[in-house]
Amino acid sequence: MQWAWLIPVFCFAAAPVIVVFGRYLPERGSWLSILAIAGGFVVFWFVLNSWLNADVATMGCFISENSGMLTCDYDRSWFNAGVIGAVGSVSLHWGILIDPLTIVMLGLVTFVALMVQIYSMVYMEGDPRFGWYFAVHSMFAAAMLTLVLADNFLLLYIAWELVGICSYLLIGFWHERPEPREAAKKAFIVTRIGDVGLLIGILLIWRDVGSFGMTDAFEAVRVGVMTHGQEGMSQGVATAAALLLFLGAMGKSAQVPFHVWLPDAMEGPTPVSALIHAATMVVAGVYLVARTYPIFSAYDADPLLIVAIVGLVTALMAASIALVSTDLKRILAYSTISHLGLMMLSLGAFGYTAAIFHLMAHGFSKALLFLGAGSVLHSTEFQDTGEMGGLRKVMPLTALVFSIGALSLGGIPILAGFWSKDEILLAVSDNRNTAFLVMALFTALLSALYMGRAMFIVFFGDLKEKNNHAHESPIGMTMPMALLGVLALGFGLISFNWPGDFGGIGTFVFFGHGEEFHFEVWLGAVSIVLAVGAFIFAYLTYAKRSIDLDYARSRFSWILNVIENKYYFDEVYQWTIDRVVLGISGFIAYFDRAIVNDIIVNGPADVAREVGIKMRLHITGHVYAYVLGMALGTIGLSIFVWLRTV
Amino acid sequence: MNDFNQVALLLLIMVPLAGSLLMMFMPGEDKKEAWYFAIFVSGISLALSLIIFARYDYDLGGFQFIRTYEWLPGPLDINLSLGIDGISAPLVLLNGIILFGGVLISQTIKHRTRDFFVLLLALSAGVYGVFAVRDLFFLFFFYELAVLPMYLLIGVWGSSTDFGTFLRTKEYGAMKLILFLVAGSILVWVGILAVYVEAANNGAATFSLQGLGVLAQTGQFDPTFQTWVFPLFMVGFGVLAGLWPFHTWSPDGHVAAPTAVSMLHAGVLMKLGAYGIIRVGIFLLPEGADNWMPVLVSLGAVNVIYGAVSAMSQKDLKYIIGYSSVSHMGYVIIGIATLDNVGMGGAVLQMFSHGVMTGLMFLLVGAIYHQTHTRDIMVLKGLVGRMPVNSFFFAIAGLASLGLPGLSGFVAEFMVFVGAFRTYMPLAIIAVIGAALTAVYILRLLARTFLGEADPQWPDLKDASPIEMSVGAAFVGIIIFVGVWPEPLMRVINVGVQTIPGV
Amino acid sequence: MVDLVWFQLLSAALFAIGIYGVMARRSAVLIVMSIELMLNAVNINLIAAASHMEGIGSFANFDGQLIAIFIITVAAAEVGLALAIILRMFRNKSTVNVDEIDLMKW
Amino acid sequence: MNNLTDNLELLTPEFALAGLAFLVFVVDLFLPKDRKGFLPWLSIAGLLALIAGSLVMLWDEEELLYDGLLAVDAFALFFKIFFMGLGVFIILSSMDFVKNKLDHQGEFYGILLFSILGMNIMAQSRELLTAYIALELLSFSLYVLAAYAKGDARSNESALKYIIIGAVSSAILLYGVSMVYSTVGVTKFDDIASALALAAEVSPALWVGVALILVGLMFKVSAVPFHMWAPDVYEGAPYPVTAYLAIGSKAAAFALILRLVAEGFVPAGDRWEQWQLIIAVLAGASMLVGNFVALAQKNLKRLMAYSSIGHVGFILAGIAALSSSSDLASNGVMFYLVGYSITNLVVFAAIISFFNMTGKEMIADLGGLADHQPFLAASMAMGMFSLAGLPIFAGFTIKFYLFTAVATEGLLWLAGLAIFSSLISLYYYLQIIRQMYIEPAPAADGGGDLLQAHPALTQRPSLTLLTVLGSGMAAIIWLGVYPKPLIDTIQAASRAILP
Repeated sequence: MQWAWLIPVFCFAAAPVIVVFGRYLPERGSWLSILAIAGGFVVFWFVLNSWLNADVATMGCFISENSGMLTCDYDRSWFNAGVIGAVGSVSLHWGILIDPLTIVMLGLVTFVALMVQIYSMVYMEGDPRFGWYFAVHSMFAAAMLTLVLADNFLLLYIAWELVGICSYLLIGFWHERPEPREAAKKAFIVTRIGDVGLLIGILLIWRDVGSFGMTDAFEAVRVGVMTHGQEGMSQGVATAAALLLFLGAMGKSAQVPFHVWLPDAMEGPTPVSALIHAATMVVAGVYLVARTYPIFSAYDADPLLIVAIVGLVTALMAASIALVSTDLKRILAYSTISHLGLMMLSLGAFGYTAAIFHLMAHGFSKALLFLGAGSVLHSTEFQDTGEMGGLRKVMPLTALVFSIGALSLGGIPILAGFWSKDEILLAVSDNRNTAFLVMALFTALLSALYMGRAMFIVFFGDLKEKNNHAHESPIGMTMPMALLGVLALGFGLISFNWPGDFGGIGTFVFFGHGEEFHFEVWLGAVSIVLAVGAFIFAYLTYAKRSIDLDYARSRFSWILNVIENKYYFDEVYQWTIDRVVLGISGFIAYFDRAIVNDIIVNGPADVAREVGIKMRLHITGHVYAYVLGMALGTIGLSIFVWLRTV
Repeated sequence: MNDFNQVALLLLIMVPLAGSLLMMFMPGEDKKEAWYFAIFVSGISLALSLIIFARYDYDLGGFQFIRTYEWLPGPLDINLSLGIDGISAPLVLLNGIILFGGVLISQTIKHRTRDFFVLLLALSAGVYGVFAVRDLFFLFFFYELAVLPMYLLIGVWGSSTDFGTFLRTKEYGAMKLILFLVAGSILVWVGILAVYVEAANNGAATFSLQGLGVLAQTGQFDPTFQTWVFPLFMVGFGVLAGLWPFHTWSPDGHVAAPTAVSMLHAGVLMKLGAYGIIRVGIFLLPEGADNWMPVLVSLGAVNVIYGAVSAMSQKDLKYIIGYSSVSHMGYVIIGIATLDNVGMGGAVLQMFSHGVMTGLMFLLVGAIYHQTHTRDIMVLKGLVGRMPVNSFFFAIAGLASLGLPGLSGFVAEFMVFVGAFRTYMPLAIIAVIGAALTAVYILRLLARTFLGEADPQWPDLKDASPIEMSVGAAFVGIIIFVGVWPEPLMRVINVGVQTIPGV
Repeated sequence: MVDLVWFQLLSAALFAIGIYGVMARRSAVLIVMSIELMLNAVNINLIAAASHMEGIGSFANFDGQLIAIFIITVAAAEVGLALAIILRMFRNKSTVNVDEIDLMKW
Repeated sequence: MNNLTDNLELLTPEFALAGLAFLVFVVDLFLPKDRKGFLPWLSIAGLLALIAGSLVMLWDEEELLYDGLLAVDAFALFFKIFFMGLGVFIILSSMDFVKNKLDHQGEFYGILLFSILGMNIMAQSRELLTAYIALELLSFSLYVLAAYAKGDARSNESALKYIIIGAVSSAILLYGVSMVYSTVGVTKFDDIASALALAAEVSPALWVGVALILVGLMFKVSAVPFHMWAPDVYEGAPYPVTAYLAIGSKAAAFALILRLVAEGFVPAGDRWEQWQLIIAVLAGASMLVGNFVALAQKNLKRLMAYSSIGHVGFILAGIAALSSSSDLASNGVMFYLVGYSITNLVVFAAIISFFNMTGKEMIADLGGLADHQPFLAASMAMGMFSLAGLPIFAGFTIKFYLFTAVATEGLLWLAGLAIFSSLISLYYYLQIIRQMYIEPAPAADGGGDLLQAHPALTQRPSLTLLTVLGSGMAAIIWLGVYPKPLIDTIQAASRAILP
């Protein structure tokens, strides 16, 4: 298990090799990156296996006081700030921490990344920067894996930032067009704003605990709670820290009001969207909250309420936008945001397991959807759903897997999404009041709706002739989709408790104490009804076109307007940037030149020269004037002497 | 080998100095030989600095390579006493690196080549001197020596730029720079005299930093005196460190200066100021320093924000980098002002990393400007297509300066934050926010200049020349190395920082 | 014997007149004469002082007279030199009016 | 009074110098026009011989001649050597100029030698009248030299102004002498000191007398407010004479002031401590006025005049810091005098050779000098940097030493003022450097190319000037880097005058 660090290291190693030698390697060295991630995937199984066989006796392992999960921590010193042992010196570490949460994420990341990279081999074929693409890809994978392995906040932050920059590079991959450029910049800066919060939070915790180690921080919190803040971390600090951390999480996980970057991020290559902006990076925020759950849930868990509210608002808003958006990838993007919101909601509702479960289910399904969308774009070169329709005739497999993904996220039973969403609803109904539950259900309804809409518009109805040339994608693309499809289908089954010692995911990833799987019948029934109903409605509307929405559209045009303009977030931000930020900086720049430089700096210089020019006039060139000067000087001097002596 | 330790520092100072004096008598104004010779000399001094840094024993700590040459004993008690500690060792190394790089890429200097290198070497000798001496007189001596060549270096080999609304001639830049720096140094000078007089009144008239340090340690300097004199050092050295509001010389100087000079200017020269604040201000006037630190740290925070914000709306590459240096020196200042061993260590590390980083940036800008003859980011675009390596290096440097983990900038800034959080939390938060602002203008710069369609305006734009490439690669290597494994630097810096009074 | 103070007043007056002349006169020659006046004021002062001073032991104090003699000679030389220069001035500019002698100023 | 004629041999150098001067006159009479070039070499040889001779003869002699009118001590020796050495270099740098631009070469050198004699005596006189005579010997020679370009109205004007103001000032000086004499009856410095020490019962006439003496001396060093003559005289006088004025006469006057203050005032104890402030104020005024006005100058010589006023301020600060407790200040003053004179020598040598080539004297004319006269430009630049007080040049070390001395004497504010005004000075020194190195060469007067108009610009400066420049630069760097030997000798010198 202590060899888990190999997983990221493979990819870290692959990236520079590709950058430097890529152009000399066959396939631009892309296979290197695939090899690396595949190696990571293999190692993941060893890690899982050895964790299953591990117990408290195993080196570095212990039962976490907070989560109650078997946790293994392997620490390495990085460097020391200040002489070792001296007062106030800080030693910085990078070590790995392995518990079910980590393992789950490892599995998700390695698997999806592997799939996506194989997919990309075909998808990105012939791109001038083919090698660079894969280099950044494995860089990203490495960073993401480090992020989930990190056992201290510093390393986590490092990985966090690296993930961000890789996402920047990949979104802006086609930088020749202006949109990707802008999108990339937007993504990085918006998330960066959250990161400021994260960093401050980390430093705050460090200041209180004196260490960046997560286990130390959690321990401090635990002690604080037990001693009612006498020692350890006080409630104030814990709450502040939690909120600051959450700020970072909001940035990465595109929660309102930081969600604006994710839709634009769709300017990147589709596989990138699949990997980074659906399955892995965007869930880093959720992971962070889950990872630092002890801090969030400490004392009376006020932060979790905020998490829940933010999550709910995000989920609703995004779902509503997804419903009206016409760009296929953007629909998926908003659905991603919406589901991230759901995960946050679930975390906020003490649905730890549910959140992680949904994270996985969504990860597989959404990756699948994006890859499907990718293969659609690949063959039709269209992105606007208006241009599509009836594609199932030309690309059946894509249609199939896409539908699987859509249904899964829509919450149709048996599929992964259903179970995880059900868990979430359960948590909400248990721990939050009815309003939450109702809105959650409404979100579920919406997500079923827009999923159905996308699916039916694109693949059903009759084929447009401009898409006649469209064709099924090659095996290199379909194979990964198929594999993901299988997972999207069957993954939900791990939620049950099977015969044998595996009591369902609830006993694997949990916070506090493991729970067997259980199923609230009425809730399940409601959600099934909603989902199925929504899909039927969508079918009738968009495939059969038997229901006409024009009346509703005209009736609620103003709402529609607001939604279609994405609640004017971008406009507001744009205005702020143009008017406020650039205004200020422009003023400062002007101030620096006009005031500081031209007046405060040049002023004295000019004054001095003026003084010189004026002062020299006292030398008139007339000898008697000089004598006069001397005489006066003499008198003055005599008086001065006089004064000094008597 | 021990006798090497005896003369190491003297050699360190004398090699470039002698080199520049020798070159004065070199026949021929614009010969290429001058360049070769300069490479040779700076190469030797780089080797020397490497050896010295490597042979600095961080387990022992304290001052090493100590040697004192009697110069003017008697009432003044001025002696050329040499020695470096953990603070100056990395900076010596830095100077060696930047100088060598700067000389290497200066083959573009065709006009009065010889004089250029004469001055450049003299300047670097001054810098070495400041880092290596332990005597107030000689510290000031070399300090001025490092400043004086800048005037001609910028004035003769610099470039004037018309920014539409205003014009920045090289004469203006050079004159402004030198007047500013000398204005700063007169404050320092007065401060030095004041310290000497105070010491004399305490019956121990000396200019030796060691002796004065002992006086300071034993509390011979009366606190009110310290409180009055410290600002002289703080502002005087601060001017060279780009302390707000005495920073404007720096961007203008950059805009006017030729590449190598910009590299040395931002890479090393600005560090002299910060170093002076530590070595003279804090070592000799601990109590005074203590009283003034809140002011200094606030100014540092202003530096960070002000520099970043004004960099945002600049259009000239060198202006952007210049203001970003102002902003980054803010971190150094904050780190110093924390008087906290982590923060202080961060400050020193930041000096090093920022030196390399900015040096790299100016190198690349020079390579671009040399071909396109413009630095306007509104005009330049899509360079990555034509000069991928150059752009890649620039991206690395930029990312380092916006504090991307894994690159040297992050480690340093992070340590500064840690130190500041312990001491001045609110300002630390401001500084962290400043780090986010950096991202804005760096990304803006990268996006505008390097990304996008390759511009047909310069059809035959070549990538960085092999020399520039290798120097750049070396710098990038250093940036990454320090970012990933700072230990080798840190253990030296740590022992140095440990000895600072009040830490 | 007349009190020393009167001599001193006389010399002071002469000196003042002399310096006034230097300032008020415009002809270089007259200026030189005024300077002579000043020097003579000095001489009066010295001689008077010497004559009023009791010397060391049996000797009277002759320093004053000595100095005066020196001054007279030096003054003579000075005048000669000055007049020579004024002469050259006149040759070149055909004027000795110090008002017009201001080629160089500021 | 029996010791009047004792050990007269100690004055041999002075007699010999006078003899040398006459010899030059006489030889001049017999030399045909085209052979006059021999004279300067004769005088140089003589001076060198004298330097060697006096070094051999007077090495650590401590004697008072003529009942203490003249001192033969380390201080005097130091300055004698210094002055005669300066004389050598002045002659070297003036040869070409004199040959091409002046007639009556013989007298020129003869008079120069006489002035040096005057300077020597000033350095060793311990009594007011003697000092005055020496002063006049020097001044008269300078009057003549200033007027030496007979045909040139500017030269005449400068000489006229110089002699009138000089005469007035010496009248004032004498009046002061007479008042001092009439109150205390003595004119020897040490007697004055003892008189001042118990000054309580002495009439105010004494103070006025002292004040007037100060005025006379301040005029000689052209300290504000007695500085107005300097710019005009400097500008009008022939180049070598200007150089000589700026370097030699100032140094001599300071030698006299140094001895007067050290032997006449400092022993008076608290009396002197009261007067320090007066000198300090004069010093401050000189620094500011000199440097500020220099900012607005266009003519090289005039600029140097103002800059020298500024430097006089610095030296005066050192004088003000003289004290019986430490010899730091007097060391500082002498050190500064040496360093400043050498630097000035280099600068003027450069200006002279530039003038020999082009006959121009405006700062703007220096444009592009670095291109066609690199060595000249380099030496000029070095001189400027040194004057501005930047390191590895003499200027830095001497300033640092002097200001430290001033600061330790409790005049930190004055030191600060000095440092500040040397910042101001930096600006105009840099302007000159900028002209030479950055600005392009201006067009010749009639338009057209400068180099065709002045072919001399393409040849290198004459050998004599090159020697002056080269040795001067070497000396500047030497003083800037390792002044210890010089300072040791200076220490001995100042021990001779300080109680």
